[in-house]
Amino acid sequence: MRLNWLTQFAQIIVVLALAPLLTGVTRKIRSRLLRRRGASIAQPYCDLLKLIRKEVVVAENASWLFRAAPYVIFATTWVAAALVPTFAMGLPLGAAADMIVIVALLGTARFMLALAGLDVGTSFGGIGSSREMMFASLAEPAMLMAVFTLSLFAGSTELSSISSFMLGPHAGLNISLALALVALIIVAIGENARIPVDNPATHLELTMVHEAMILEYSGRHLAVIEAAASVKLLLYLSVIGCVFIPWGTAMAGANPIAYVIGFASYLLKLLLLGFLLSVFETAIAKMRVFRVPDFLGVALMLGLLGTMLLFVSKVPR
Amino acid sequence: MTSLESDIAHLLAGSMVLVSFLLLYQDRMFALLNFFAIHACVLAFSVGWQAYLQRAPHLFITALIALLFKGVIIPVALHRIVVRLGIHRTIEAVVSIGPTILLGIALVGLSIIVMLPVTQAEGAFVREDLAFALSVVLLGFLMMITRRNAVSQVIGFMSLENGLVLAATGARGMPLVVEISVGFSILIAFLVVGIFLFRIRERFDTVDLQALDMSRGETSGESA
Amino acid sequence: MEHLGGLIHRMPITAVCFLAGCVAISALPPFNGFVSEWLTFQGILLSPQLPQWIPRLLVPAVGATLACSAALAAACFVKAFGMTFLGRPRGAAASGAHETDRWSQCAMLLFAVLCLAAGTLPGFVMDALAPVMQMILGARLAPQSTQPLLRIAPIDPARSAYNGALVLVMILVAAAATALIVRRFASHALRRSAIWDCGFPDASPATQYTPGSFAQPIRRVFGSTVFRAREHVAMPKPGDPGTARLHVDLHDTLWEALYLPVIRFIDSVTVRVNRLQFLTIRRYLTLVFSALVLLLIIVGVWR
Amino acid sequence: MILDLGSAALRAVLLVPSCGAIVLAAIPNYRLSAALNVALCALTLASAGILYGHRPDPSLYLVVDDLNTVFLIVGALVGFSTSVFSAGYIAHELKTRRLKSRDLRFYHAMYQLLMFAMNLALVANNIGLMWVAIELATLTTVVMVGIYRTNAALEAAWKYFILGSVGIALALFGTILVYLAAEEHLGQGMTAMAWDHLVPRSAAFDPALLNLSFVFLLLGYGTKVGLAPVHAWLPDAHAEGPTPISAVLSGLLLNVALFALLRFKLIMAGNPRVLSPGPMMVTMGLVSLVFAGFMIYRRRDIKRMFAYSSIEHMGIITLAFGLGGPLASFAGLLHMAMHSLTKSAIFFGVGYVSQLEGTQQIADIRGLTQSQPLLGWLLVVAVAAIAGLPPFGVFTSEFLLVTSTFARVPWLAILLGLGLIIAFSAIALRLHGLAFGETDKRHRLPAWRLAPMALHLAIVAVAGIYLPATVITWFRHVASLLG
Repeated sequence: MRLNWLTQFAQIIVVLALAPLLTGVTRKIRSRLLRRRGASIAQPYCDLLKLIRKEVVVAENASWLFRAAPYVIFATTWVAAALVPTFAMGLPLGAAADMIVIVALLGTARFMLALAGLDVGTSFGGIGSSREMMFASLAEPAMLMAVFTLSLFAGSTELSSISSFMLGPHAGLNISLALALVALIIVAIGENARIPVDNPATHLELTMVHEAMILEYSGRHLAVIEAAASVKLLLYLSVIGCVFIPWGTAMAGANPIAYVIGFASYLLKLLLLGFLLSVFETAIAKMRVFRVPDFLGVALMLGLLGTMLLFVSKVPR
Repeated sequence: MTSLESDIAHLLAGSMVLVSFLLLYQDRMFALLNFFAIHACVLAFSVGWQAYLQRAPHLFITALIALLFKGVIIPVALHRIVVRLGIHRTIEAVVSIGPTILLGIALVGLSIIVMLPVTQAEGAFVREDLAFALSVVLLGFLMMITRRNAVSQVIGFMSLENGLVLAATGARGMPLVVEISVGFSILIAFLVVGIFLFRIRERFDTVDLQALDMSRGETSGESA
Repeated sequence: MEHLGGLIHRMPITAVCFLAGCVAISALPPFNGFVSEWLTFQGILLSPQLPQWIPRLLVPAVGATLACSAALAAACFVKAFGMTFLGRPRGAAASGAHETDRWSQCAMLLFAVLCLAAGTLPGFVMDALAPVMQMILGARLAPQSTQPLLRIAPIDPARSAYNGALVLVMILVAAAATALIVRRFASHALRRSAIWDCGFPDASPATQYTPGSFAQPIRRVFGSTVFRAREHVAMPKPGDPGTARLHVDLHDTLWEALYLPVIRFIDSVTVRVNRLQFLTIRRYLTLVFSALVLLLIIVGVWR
Repeated sequence: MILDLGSAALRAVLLVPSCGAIVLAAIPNYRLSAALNVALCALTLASAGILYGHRPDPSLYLVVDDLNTVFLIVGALVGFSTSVFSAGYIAHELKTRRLKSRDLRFYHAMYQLLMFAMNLALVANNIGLMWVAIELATLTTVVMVGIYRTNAALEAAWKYFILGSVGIALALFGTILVYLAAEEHLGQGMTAMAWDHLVPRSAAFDPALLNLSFVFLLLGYGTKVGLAPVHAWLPDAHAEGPTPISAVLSGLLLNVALFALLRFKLIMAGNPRVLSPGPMMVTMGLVSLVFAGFMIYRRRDIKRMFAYSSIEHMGIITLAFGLGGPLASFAGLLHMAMHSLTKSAIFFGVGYVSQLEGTQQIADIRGLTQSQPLLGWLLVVAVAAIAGLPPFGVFTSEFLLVTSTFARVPWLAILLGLGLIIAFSAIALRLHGLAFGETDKRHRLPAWRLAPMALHLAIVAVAGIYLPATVITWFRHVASLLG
């Protein structure tokens, strides 16, 4: 029992610690693929430190919400990430909240971020927020549909039990799972402001969505928000990892070796997924804003289709 | 009563229907007035005959009213009105004479059909008499709606009312017949006076010189 | 909304309560709206066990619709709060606004607190509502308020559970921790300055996003089919100083499908019937006559 | 003793108005005559009230039974409050030179004559006598409708006169037929025309004659009731005549004609072999209801609009009685009473409105609740009541009717409901424009002049919420008589 709490706590720290690293890795791989040298893997950490040290510039008419939002965003994202079993199962907090809660927590973060974008009252913030909410209005249902598929398949909405079910004998190749996977990936790309939906590296004003919202932020606020963003990316990748590549994850109350193996396998999963993500990003070009709904709509349709198939085909436990 | 007596009553009633047809047939104003006078006289005779048959002296009053008021006064008054107001001497018909007559015959047939199931207990007399009365009523009504001319409409109404009196007197021992006939005479007086007062030249619904179709409270039908 | 904005500075308490309401109604944790949505989803996830086929096919669609509506609600209330309370005042009324009286504030606060309470301690609410279920359905959930650590698990803890209180605590702790760490290590320097104006100084509040422009993307994605929304932009010719105009027309599909036909029908009937008000007396008499003849025929035919 | 009181009251009901008419014809001063008019109506009302308690024995000519006491009391009440209303109304007409004092003399005399005629028609035990009375009532109303001598008024009166006399003629033929049917069983003379002899013996009468007679009576008296398609005189007569007359027409005359129909329906109902009158009445009622409902939509003249609403409600009542059965007849009876009260109240309000605004065009009348709050709101209440909204009596009766119809003839109930909805929405549509909206006009109206309206509405509201047990038993008994 105490072990479980220990792993839970370790995990909370781990997600926080690994998030910037993941961002760095993906950037590195991308630049490599683009025949660039690219910044070092540790660059995101340095950026965060730099930002933290910098002075904060706040617009005159910014309200308390503008200054509180980063912390709320970060906290909710972090909590959501902490609920995802990364290298070990059987997290005590996992019992407190299931996948639906994770989706909803990310929703809260998005809500606050959009508000923060509107707070100062520039047209950039407006553009960012309105487009973000438009994306969300398709991405969130798509995510939920994928969650439905998984939980109908596994007979539970909790990630750890889903993951352990995937390891178990009943799991097998299933078209619904494939659909859910594709849906999840599309949503992950959309939600993390990656190409082709958005470009995390751009400041080209009319194409940016996420960057437009946080345009007014600077200093420690910006640092917190950036951290939240990378935690979010980590979260999505680890969700995909723990559901679709469940192997190696340490069972609850296993011996320390298992934990080490679990951690190693987790790192491998992240690396793999990050690599695939970067390949995908480099392989594709950014879309026009109003083609994104089609892109996300596909995700929604796939998720719905998966759920339908499960509803019709087998009656889950 | 003997068959002869009933036959006479029958004859008179039937002749009223005949005269109603003649009224329908007219297309000249004054001829119409004269024929209406005849209609009234026939009614008067029939009522008088009934009075004699039923030993009901009060019916003689009705007969008298019919004779004097409807047989003489009204036609004369209408005659003068026509002259005074310069009403067209020809009667413009909505449905031309021929079809009107056919309609009239159909109506007579209808009234006979509806009277058929009446039980015979009354004796053949009343049933036929009623059928004739009903036909006279319907023919009068027909005249009211197929003639545009105000005077001819009034005459139609009066012949309709003659039919009523015929029926009322035919019903033996019916009380209040006199009062009713008096009441109707008042009605008709109203009508004639009204025609005169309102200077109704051609139609019921063109009171005074200008047509009042425009002022029926609403100006014609479109959206409120 | 076109004339509001920036109220958060002048009506702080109202703003807080309104924000709480917005978060709650957008079904976001840790407020009450999310609990009910979560329970609904649990119900939907149970529905494959339904014996009938039709609902089995319908239910996932319903779930998708519910998810969509929740997300759209979030968008809607970002707009509602953002346009009203955030940004800069768009009109004199907004810039001259002031906080309401204590009583109204108390009322708002009370409900905001209730929203949070119902969201964090849902078990008690569910148990309070259970008798109604008993009355309507003749069945009820297992008592929730007795669950360990205030969590709710309507079907089975292994299957799904939600613990509002814990989530709230975790968020608070995380936020506090972050704040502390940042305070501890970060520089405290803070400077107020003008908005980053992209090279066009003192842009007027009119350059802010308006509610209409905020809604535009969603309108383009969803509204174009549901409300047959069409946008017409009238641009003046180059060199013409006239104003450009954007005109949006929306159609209420339901109204046009259900009610307009009835209205049209009644209109046409009334126009036709209304002619009867303007007949001549002779025609009215004809009506009477034909009614009489008709009834006589009925009587004659009837045996 | 009781008998004496009753017969005295019966005489009073007839003598007070008739003598009053003569006296009023002689009085030149209109204030005095108006006051006297009110007093006479009050007296009539009082004696009508006595008649409820004490019934004189029926003579060959007059009879007082449960059925006609209902109509008598309602009529007397409406007549009384209308006289109060007209006292205030005509003064204004005199001021605006629409009427001269000579007209008023005539007007008051005619008013009492009308009261006399209607009371006579109600208490008459003799179908011939009743016929004469209704003819008299028609003639008096004809001359009163034409009293303004405007083209429109004259034309309305003329139309009323022509259609009315045709109706009278048809009714008379029907009456003669009934006499013929009765005569062979009851012997010649008065007895063959007396209700209390006719009704119990009707089983033996010749069905063919009865059928025929009912056709004529339905169309003849139906003209007076204002049933479509023989309604044509009604809207114009209501719209062009002085408003008190519109109130009396809607509140009384229509009821009296309906009463006549009911009497004959009783005879028909007594005879098993006749073509039952129900279907005919139901059909005409339904036609009137739907037709009037549609007509209301396009009305521009406010009085004409409410005239059509009268047609609609008469249709409802006829349908109820045609449907028969204790519940439906009860509903019809209640609806009759409620409609008279509400509709006359509405006409009071409309009369004031048209005087204050100087127009009857709906389009020109706006925001009454602002320009004259008390009157405006009273009118709103009245219209809500007539539209059949709870908690007013009209709703109660309509509800009863619809439920009983559903229980017996569901498809008919659907048609009925549709008709009710059509008419309701038509009225509601107009009401909003009349009552609400911005206006800068301000009018003063002494409160006492609104008293009659308030009185009627109060009764209707109370009846909607609570019907006294005595009234219920009374109406139920009448309904059972109507079968």
